Formats: sequence, C-alpha cells, structure tokens
Amino acid sequence: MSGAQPIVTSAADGAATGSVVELIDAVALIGSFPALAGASLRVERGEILLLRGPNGAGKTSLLRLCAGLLPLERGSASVCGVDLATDRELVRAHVGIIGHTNGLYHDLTVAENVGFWGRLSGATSAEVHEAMQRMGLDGRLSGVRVSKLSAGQRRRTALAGLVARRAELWLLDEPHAGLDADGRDELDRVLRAAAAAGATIIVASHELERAGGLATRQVEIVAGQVRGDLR
Amino acid sequence: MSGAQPIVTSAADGAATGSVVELIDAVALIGSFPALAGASLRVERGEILLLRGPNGAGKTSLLRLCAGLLPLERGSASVCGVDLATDRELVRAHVGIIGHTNGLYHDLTVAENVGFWGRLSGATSAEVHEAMQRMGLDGRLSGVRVSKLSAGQRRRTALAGLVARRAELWLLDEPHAGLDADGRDELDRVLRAAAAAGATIIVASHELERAGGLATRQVEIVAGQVRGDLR
Amino acid sequence: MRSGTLAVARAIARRDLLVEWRSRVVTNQVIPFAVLVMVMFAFALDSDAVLERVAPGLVWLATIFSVLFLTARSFAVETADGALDAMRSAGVNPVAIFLGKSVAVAVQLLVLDVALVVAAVVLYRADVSLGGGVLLVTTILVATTGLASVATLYGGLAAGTKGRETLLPLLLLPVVAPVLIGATRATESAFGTNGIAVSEGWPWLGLLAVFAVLFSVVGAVAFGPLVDE
Amino acid sequence: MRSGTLAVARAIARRDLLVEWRSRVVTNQVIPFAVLVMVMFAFALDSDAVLERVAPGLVWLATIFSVLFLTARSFAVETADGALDAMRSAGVNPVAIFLGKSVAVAVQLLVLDVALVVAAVVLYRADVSLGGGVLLVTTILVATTGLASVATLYGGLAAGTKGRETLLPLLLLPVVAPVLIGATRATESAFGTNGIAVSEGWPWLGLLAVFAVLFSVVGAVAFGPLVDE
Amino acid sequence: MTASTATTGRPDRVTGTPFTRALGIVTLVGVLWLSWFGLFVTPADVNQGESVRIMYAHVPGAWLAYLAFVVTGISSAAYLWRRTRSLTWDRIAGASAEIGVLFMGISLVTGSLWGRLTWGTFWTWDARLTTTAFLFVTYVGYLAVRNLGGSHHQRARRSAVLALLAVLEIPLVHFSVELWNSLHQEASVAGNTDVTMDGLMLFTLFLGVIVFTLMYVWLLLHRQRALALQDLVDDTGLDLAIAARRAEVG
Ligand code: HEM
Ligand SMILES: Nc1ncnc2c1ncn2[C@@H]1O[C@H](COP(=O)(O)OP(=O)(O)OP(=O)(O)O)[C@@H](O)[C@H]1O
Ligand SMILES: Nc1ncnc2c1ncn2[C@@H]1O[C@H](COP(=O)(O)OP(=O)(O)OP(=O)(O)O)[C@@H](O)[C@H]1O
Ligand SMILES: [Mg+2]
Ligand SMILES: [Mg+2]
Repeated sequence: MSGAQPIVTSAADGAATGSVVELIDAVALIGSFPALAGASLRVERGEILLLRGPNGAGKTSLLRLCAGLLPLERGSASVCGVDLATDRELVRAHVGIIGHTNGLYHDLTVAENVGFWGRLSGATSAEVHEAMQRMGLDGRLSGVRVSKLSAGQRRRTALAGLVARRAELWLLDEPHAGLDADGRDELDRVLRAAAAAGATIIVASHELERAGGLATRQVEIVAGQVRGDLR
Repeated sequence: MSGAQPIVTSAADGAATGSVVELIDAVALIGSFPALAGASLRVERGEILLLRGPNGAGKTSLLRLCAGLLPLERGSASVCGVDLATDRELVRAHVGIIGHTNGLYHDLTVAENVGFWGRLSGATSAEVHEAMQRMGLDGRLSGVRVSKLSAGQRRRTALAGLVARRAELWLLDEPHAGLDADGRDELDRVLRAAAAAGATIIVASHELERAGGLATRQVEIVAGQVRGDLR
Repeated sequence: MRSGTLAVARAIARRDLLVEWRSRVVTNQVIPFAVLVMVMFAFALDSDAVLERVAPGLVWLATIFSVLFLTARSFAVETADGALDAMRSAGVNPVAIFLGKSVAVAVQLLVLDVALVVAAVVLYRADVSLGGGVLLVTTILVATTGLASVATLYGGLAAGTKGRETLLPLLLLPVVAPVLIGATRATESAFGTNGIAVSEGWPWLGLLAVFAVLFSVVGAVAFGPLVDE
Repeated sequence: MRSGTLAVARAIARRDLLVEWRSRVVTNQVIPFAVLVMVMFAFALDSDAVLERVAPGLVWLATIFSVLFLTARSFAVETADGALDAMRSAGVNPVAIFLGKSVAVAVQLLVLDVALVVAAVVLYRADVSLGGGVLLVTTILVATTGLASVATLYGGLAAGTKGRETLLPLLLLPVVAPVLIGATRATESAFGTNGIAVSEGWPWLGLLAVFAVLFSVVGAVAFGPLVDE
Repeated sequence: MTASTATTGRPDRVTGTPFTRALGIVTLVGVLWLSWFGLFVTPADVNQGESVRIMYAHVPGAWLAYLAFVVTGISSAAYLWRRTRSLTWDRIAGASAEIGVLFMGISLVTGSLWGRLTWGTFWTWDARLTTTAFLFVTYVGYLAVRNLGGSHHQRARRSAVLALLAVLEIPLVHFSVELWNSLHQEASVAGNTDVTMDGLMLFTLFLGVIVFTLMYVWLLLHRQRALALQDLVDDTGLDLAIAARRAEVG
C-alpha cells in the first residue's frame, strides 16, 4: 500500500514481444477523470490473472481499455498484437468481455440471446448448444425470456454467450457474482479449460478466495495504478 | 436435497405470535409462474437469517413478498404483525429492502441520494451523514453523481440509503456482491449492530462463507420451497 | 411512514426538479423539440393564412406531444435503477408520490408552455392584447395542472409493469382531448384568431378547471391502486 | 469478425424485428400513437377544407415524430443492459450494425406509413387514383429508406453516451426537412390535393432518392466513428 | 510529452503575430471603406429605396458563412485522413464553424430586418429562409457536440464526421430558391440570370465580400490559436488530475 511508482509485472521471462496484454503507463479517462492513472501490466498467453483492489480503483476501466471500449489517453498499450493507441476497434475481434451488465436482450429467450452472440462470431449451433449446456441452460430455461429470469440465470446466459464466442482474451468483471455454488464450479471448469486451450483470462473480482484459487497470478490495482505482482 | 415437504422453521420456542416473519404455505406468482410454491418460514426478532439456494430457487421472490412488492397468491403470511393477504401496503413502513438493483437516481450525487431516502423516512441529517460515513462515502465521493460511480461505489450508496432508514426488518439480496474487502467488513459490522439493536435481517446470498459467518441461522430454498433449517 | 404526506410530496417534487436541473433534459431536449415541432408544422403547412388560423391549436398539440416525453422521462428516472420499487417498499404514501411527481411535471410544463407561446407569437405572428394576456396566463396555469395530473396518473400505471407501457399514449391522448379543445379555444380568443373576442374564451376555462380538479382528485385517490400490481 | 458483414447485418435486423415481434411496441404503441396524432390534428384544426389541404403534410409530420420514438426504442433495446457495448466489443463491424438496424427501422416505418396513409384517406377523405397509387407507394419506399438511415445514424450518436441524447431531435429534425418537403409534395400530387397533377410529383422523388442514397452510404461509413467515443 | 500536448504546440502568451496585426489593420480600414461606400456613396435602389444598403452586409455574411462551413468540412476531412490526423485541423474546423455561425447569424438578422422593410414581415416560411435557419441550427448542434467533453481526439473525431454531414446542407440552402418557388431573391450574382445591378452597387458588394473575407481570415487565425491554448490548459488540468489520483494512494 505504499510507493507511488507503478511496477511493470511480467509473467515469465519478460520477453517484450508475444505478451497478450502489455500496458505501459496507460492513462484512460472517464469524462475528464483519470480512471487509469498510469497503469503498467503484462499478461502472457494462457495466464489466468486476478485483478484485485478496492472499489473505484480502476479494475473495470482496465478491462474496458483492453476491450477497446475506453480510449487510451496517454502511455502505450497493446492487446493481442493490436496497438490500442491507433487501432482500438481492431482489438475487438480478439476479446470477449463481460462487465457489470449482462448485455442481453430482455425480450428474447435464452436460446435466442446466446444464439445471436454465437452467430455474430461464427460459432456453429452445436457450439452454441454446448455453451448453453455448460452453463446449465439447456433445459426448460432455454425457451424462457430473459426478462423472466432470476439474476443468477441472467448472469449464466451472459456467460454462455461469452463461452460461445471462444475469444483469445477473456475479460471478466466479477463473473462469480450472482452464481450459485454449482454455477461457480462450472464456470471455473470452463475458464480453466479455456486457458489450457490457449486463451488468456483476466478476472476482476472481490471474492478473493474463489477467484484466487482459480487464478495463476494476482495483481492489485489501487487508484488507477497496478501496484504489485503477488504471484 | 430430498423430501418435498416444506418444513416450518422456527427460531426459538415456536411461539406462534411475536415472530417478525411468518409464512405458511405461501404461494406467489411472477406472471403465471409460481416463483414461490408453498414456502413456510418463521423468523424471530434479532435474527440474521441466511437464505441459500440455487439460481432461480425463489430467494428474491421471497424477499419481495416480505417487502409487500409481490402479492401473496395463496397460503398465509404476516410480516411485522401485518397480514400480507389483506394489508400488503402497510408492511412497507416497517421494512427496508435492497434488491439486485440499487434504486438510485443516477443524475443526483451520492449525498443527495442518501439524503432523499433518509428524508422519506424521517431520518435526521446527522443520521444520514453517519450512514454515509459508515459506508465510506463521506469524502470526495459524496459530491459525485451516481452515474460516475463504479459498481461497488453504487452498491455502497444504496446500502447507505438503507442504513439511514433504520427499518425493523432488513431484506438484503446479495448485499456483499461488488463490495471490496473493507466494504464487506463494514457491512457486516453494520448488520450485526442493527440486529443487536433489535432489527431482524434476512440475507439472500451465494457467498456462503461470508454470509454464513454473519448469519445466526441458515435455511435453504429449492424450487420455491423452504427446505431445511440448518442451524 | 414517519413524515407527513405533504412533506414527502415536497421532497419528491424537489428531487424530480433537481434531477431535471442536473440533467437538463427538458431545457435541452423537450423544449427545443417542441419548438422544432412548431417550426416543422409551419414548414409542412406552408401557408401564412392557414398558419395564423391554427397557431393556438399547434401550441397545445405540441404541449401534448411534449407531455408524453415529459411523463415518460419522469418515470424513466424512477424505473431505470428500480427506484420506484424502492420508494414503494419504503412505505411512501402513494398520494405523496402522485402529488410530488405531478407538481414537478406541472412546473416543467409551465416553462415549456411559456416557450411555446412565445414561439407562436414570434413564428406565427399572433397578437395578444392585455385582456388576452390575462386569459392566456390563466389558461396555461389551469390546463397545465390538469395535464400534469392525468399524465402522472397514467404514467405511473405505464411504469408499473412491463408491457403495460404500450398503453400510455393510447390511454392518454383520448383523455386529454377536452384539454386540447378547451385550451385551444381559449387561446384562440386570447390571440384574437379569426376575430374571436377575449370574452368568448373564459367559458372554456370552466371546462379546463373541471378537468384539472377532477383529475387531481381522482389521481390522488387512484394512483396507489393503479401503480401497485 | 468471423462472419461476413451482410450475414451479420441480417442477423442484427432479424434480431431487432424479433424483439419488436415479441414486445409489440410498434404495433401496439407507435402506430396507434401516430394514428391518434392524425386524429388530434383533425380535432385541433377542425375545418374540413383546411384538413384536406394539409393531409399529406400531416402524414409525413406524424411519420417524422414517430421516427423519433422508433429510433429511441431501437437503441433503448441496445443500451438497456449494455448490449451495444457488448456488440461493439464483440468486434462486430459498425457497417453491419448500421445496416442491420436501419433495415429493421425501415421495415417498421413502412408498416407505420401504410397505416398512416390509410388513416389519412379515411379521416381526411383523400382520393387516390391508380397513377397516384404507384407514386404513393414509391414515395413511401424511398422516403422510408432515407429516414431510417439518417435516424439510425444520429440515433447511434445519441445512444453513445449519456447527455448526448439531448441532441437527437435537434440533430435529426433539421436534417430530415428535405424528406418532409419532398415526400409531402409527392403525396400531395398522389392525393391530387389542390388539383396538383400526379406527374408533378415524380420530380420530388428525385430529391428523396438522392437523400436516401446519400444517407445510406454516408451512414454506413460514418456510423462507426460517430458511435465510438 | 504526450500525444495531445505534442500536437498542441508551443505555448505563446498572445495569439497575435506581426502578420495578423497587419491583417487586422487592413480589415479595419476595409470595414470603414465598406461602411462609407455602402451607406453614402452607393445610390438607393429604384424598387427598394435606402433599404438596399442592407445587402452589403447580408449577402457577404451568407457567402462567408458558406465559406466558413466549407473550410470546416475540408479541415475535418483533413483531420480524418489518417496521415494528417492532427488536432490543428480539428481546431481550424471548430474555429471556422464558430465564425460561420456568427456570419450566418449576421445574415439572418440583417435578412429579417430587410424583410420587415421590403416584405413587411420579419419572418416568413419561405424555403430559403427556412433552410437557412436549419443550417444555422445544424451548426449550433455541431458546436454543442464539440463541447460534449471527453478527450481531444474524441471531440475531433465525432465533430469531424458531423461536419462532413452538415456541409451537405449548403447546396440545399443555395438551390432552395430554385427548388421551391421562393419569395426570396433568386441567385442574381452567382446564378445564371443576367446581372442587372448598378456598377457601383456591384462593386460595393464585391468590396463587402473581400472585407468579410479578410475579417474571416483574421478571426480564424486568432480563434484557432485561442483554441490551441485552451487545449493546452486542458492538458495541464489532466496532469494535475493524474497527480491527484496517484496521490490517493496513501
Ligand atoms: C430572414 C430573412 C433572410 C434570410 C435568412 C436570407 C438568407 C440568405 C442567404 C442564405 C443568402 C445566400 C444565398 C446563396 O447565394 O446561396 C442570401 C442572399 C441574398 N439575399 Fe437574403 N435572406 C433573407 C432576407 C432577404 C431579403 C428581405 C432580401 C431582399 C429583398 C434578400 C436579398 C438577398 C440577395 C439579393 C441575395 C444575393 C442573392 C444571390 O446572388 O444569390 N434577402 N440571403
Ligand atoms: N466524472 C468523475 N468524477 C469523479 N470520479 C469519477 C468520474 N468518473 C469516474 N470516476 C471514478 O472513476 C473510477 C472508476 O473506477 P472503476 O469502475 O474502474 O472501478 P472498479 O475498480 O471497477 O471498482 P468496483 O470494484 O467498484 O467495480 C471510480 O472511482 C469513479 O468514482
Ligand atoms: N414467466 C415465467 N416463466 C417461467 N419461469 C419464470 C417466469 N417468471 C419467473 N420465472 C422463474 O421464477 C424464478 C424466480 O426466482 P428468483 O428471482 O426468486 O430466484 P433467486 O432465488 O433470487 O435466484 P438468483 O440466485 O439467481 O437470484 C426463476 O426461476 C425464473 O426462471
Ligand atoms: Mg468494477
Ligand atoms: Mg435473486
């Protein structure tokens, strides 16, 4: 909790190239407020990184920056080989993000929602069905409109849409929140399998035991800066 | 996870009167779906009850029923001495509920939101200020508009509004979700203090360790019924 | 409920106006919209003779379209994050919610109407005498009260549950027809359109007053049952 | 992006229409609203001679007000739960979003316009000959395309961030003025209002066609940069 | 040392240079000359009498507004064109639009005064007048979009796209007289009708155009530099905000 200098964290041998995420002194604004105030971070392929830190520290902002949803104001940032300073839009083909909101169409059914996200990214209907199955949505629920679902069922639907996308970099903002015990276990299995298959995963979470057990590495964000490599 | 009969759970000596919440075979509908399908539950003054159960089991529905927001279809239910079958609106003067949404006005500042909820229930401005302080909102944040806040900061604001209300019965739907470690500790302190002062608290949560440590008793809800008294 | 109904109603009205003051939706969106509506009318109808004749009707048509926006906005603020639920579960008297919200809507409508009348005078070259001015101001005050009450009542119904929202314009527009006619006729006399005398306008105010009183009372009584599912 | 732009655009248009089919907001809310607007006009203007003369203008005015509702609804569906963000972050080509959403808006507008023209014919007793019918159908198709494109473009800008929404009517209404004029004039010839011949209407279609082509192309190109903050 | 400050340029304390000062003096002389010619030297019109003198401000005002909006469009295009993506273009676009709104406002006001004298009314729902009003509103909207906040490049990108759309309305205004039977003057100078204006009046009109052009250039140079300074102030503010955010760690 002391020392104002941001620390560049690196996963393996510190090779400058090949990292999936590389932020150096990144500054990002919400309005005119520096939600990220010089964040530096490096994440390698196959890692499951836990972002921890107090409320308002900038976790969500960091994820949105990496997803190309928040513009980079200063510093440098590259994600999946795309330079965020110049080609922010291009990065989006590589990432999948799930934020505090679920991004669902409430008048459509579970199957229609997951199917829509799958179709956008060219997933086959078998893949879509498998994603729903993994999230426990293949039974009665698949035909129910999202507006009728409970909070946890909505979260499962959003996660299924993400799973169907099979992104290179998964950005998850409190993915466990609202899931029941079975849902949490299943989610962890899915994430571990994805990472083993070569995806990179960044999870922002306050459930330190649960997410800490899942992660291969942790860093802390405080006041818009990445503070420590806790591996 | 077996046995379809609902079990009437009682906290102390099983006295039929004086319970803060008493549901017997309560049925409540969302549209035409029986979200509660014969739930029976008794909660005594000063208890902190944890409601657990899988996604879609009916936890939120049970809380909304107790808050007078969901009509009772069948069975009997009384909360704080009010019969929900006949005087549903009257119960609202006694309860405070925080659901999956925060109930905030996004164009107003933190202080204005908390102040508004406080004013509605006749809290003094000192009480309002104390509630904000307890939730860590008394500094810079008090003048920031809710639309600018992070997810956890919004949750804190909603909780502060609830704390300022000083209800007899607190109904909390996943109150820890989104809060950081400090926030969780502070919330637990606040809830314990409220219970000690005579309030009754029902918490629905999937964070079993955290909420289990807080609760004085747990029950499980499955498929719209209260399944077991796990004390 | 620990505070009196009127105090709570005042707190709600203040809060609604504060939200508007912060977000400036009415000032920056509804008023320009209404004025643009008038401009578009002028453009589409495209004949000075017709325009002068219909100016009073257009003022009130634009008011009624705007009232739909205003009401939708007033309840969108409540439902965006579940605040209406929170307010209901906090045991707030529905009468207080109704009064508070309709006062806030009325205040905003008043500002809007002043802008519209000024626009009509400028754009359509309406003339107003002193007696006409008094009639005009009274008409605006009374019609606004009635519109705000009925709009709040049905707005609350529409906000209550999903699906019912499809009903708002459908329910509201037929009901406000008397206001449209009464206020238009009164304004025509105030503007002296077609040589109608100012004195001919006052009887219409009776209609508007009956409407305003009726819906203020009915609204206060019916709001609770209508909003609660 | 792993699917072609057109396939994605089709998926988006289908999804938007499915949402409408499920929620019936246009069928149950916007169309009755627009028809009621026409009825209210009839009330407010209250003179058959004037009404017949202005019927074509009113059809298109009602269309333009409705397009504001439709666009707001089309993007409310996207922003209610952060789906627009999700779509952007899924690497969907903005061109596909623009095309998909404007096709969906155009289809809904088309239905609406048919209802409005029927209402005009019935309420205001407009006459349509065979030649006039062909002109009318072409006008509706072309004008609808143009309106849907420009509305989707500015609707996207308005949906981008809070506060910007105050700009939608302000930005949209001046831009659609040519459509209002062109479509009104063409419809006047189709209805034979004031004895205008059908042949006089066709040149106006040129204006409408230029507008439609222009904003379809410009919209496809500009949507990405405008929507992205 | 950042993307935005690098293109913001050196902080000068004044926005003037010897050239702009000279230009300012020339413009001032031009204004005096124009007023003298417009008000005293030129004859009154056969039909319109003395009121025709309004033309020497009305017409140049409208034309220079067109020019300003076209410049806004061109510099917006220059900004969007990848290799030249520089905030200087954006600031030129913004400054030019501001001046354009000003000139369009002059034209609207003088036009309605003139209308009162010749048509007997300040305003009428004529095609030229209405389209002019819409053009004016559109650029007011453009300026509002510029002030929405966010980073400089966000502002630049949004407003550049909007400017390219808005500039398309100019032909509509110009040709509105021919598209609709308008009360307003046909294009009598730049159009295909024969020019039948008195020679001195025509000269004064051209003088007006030249003087308004000088005024435009002079205002543009200053305003553009003022905007650059404003951006610099914003950047400094951001430095402070970042420092404050970092100091939260405590
Ligand atoms: C509010 C009222 C008016 C507005 C908004 C207005 C607007 C304009 C505009 C935008 C132009 C530039 C046209 C172009 O070249 O594309 C223009 C030109 C002109 N206006 Fe007006 N005007 C108004 C009233 C008048 C009146 C009352 C007169 C005289 C009776 C007048 C006479 C002219 C003339 C002679 C030109 C130059 C025509 C040409 O060569 O194109 N205007 N006006
Ligand atoms: N206009 C503004 N004025 C002041 N502060 C602002 C403004 N806009 C954003 N912020 C702050 O920016 C920060 C955004 O943080 P972010 O949402 O990334 O936090 P987080 O780490 O995800 O927090 P949480 O754990 O609560 O989700 C918050 O502290 C918020 O208060
Ligand atoms: N119209 C409907 N058709 C089918 N099912 C419905 C309908 N309306 C509601 N439901 C179901 O009612 C249940 C509501 O449960 P509730 O929200 O109370 O669950 P919960 O225990 O709070 O779950 P969570 O842990 O996910 O928050 C869900 O299972 C939902 O799918
Ligand atoms: Mg967050
Ligand atoms: Mg729940």
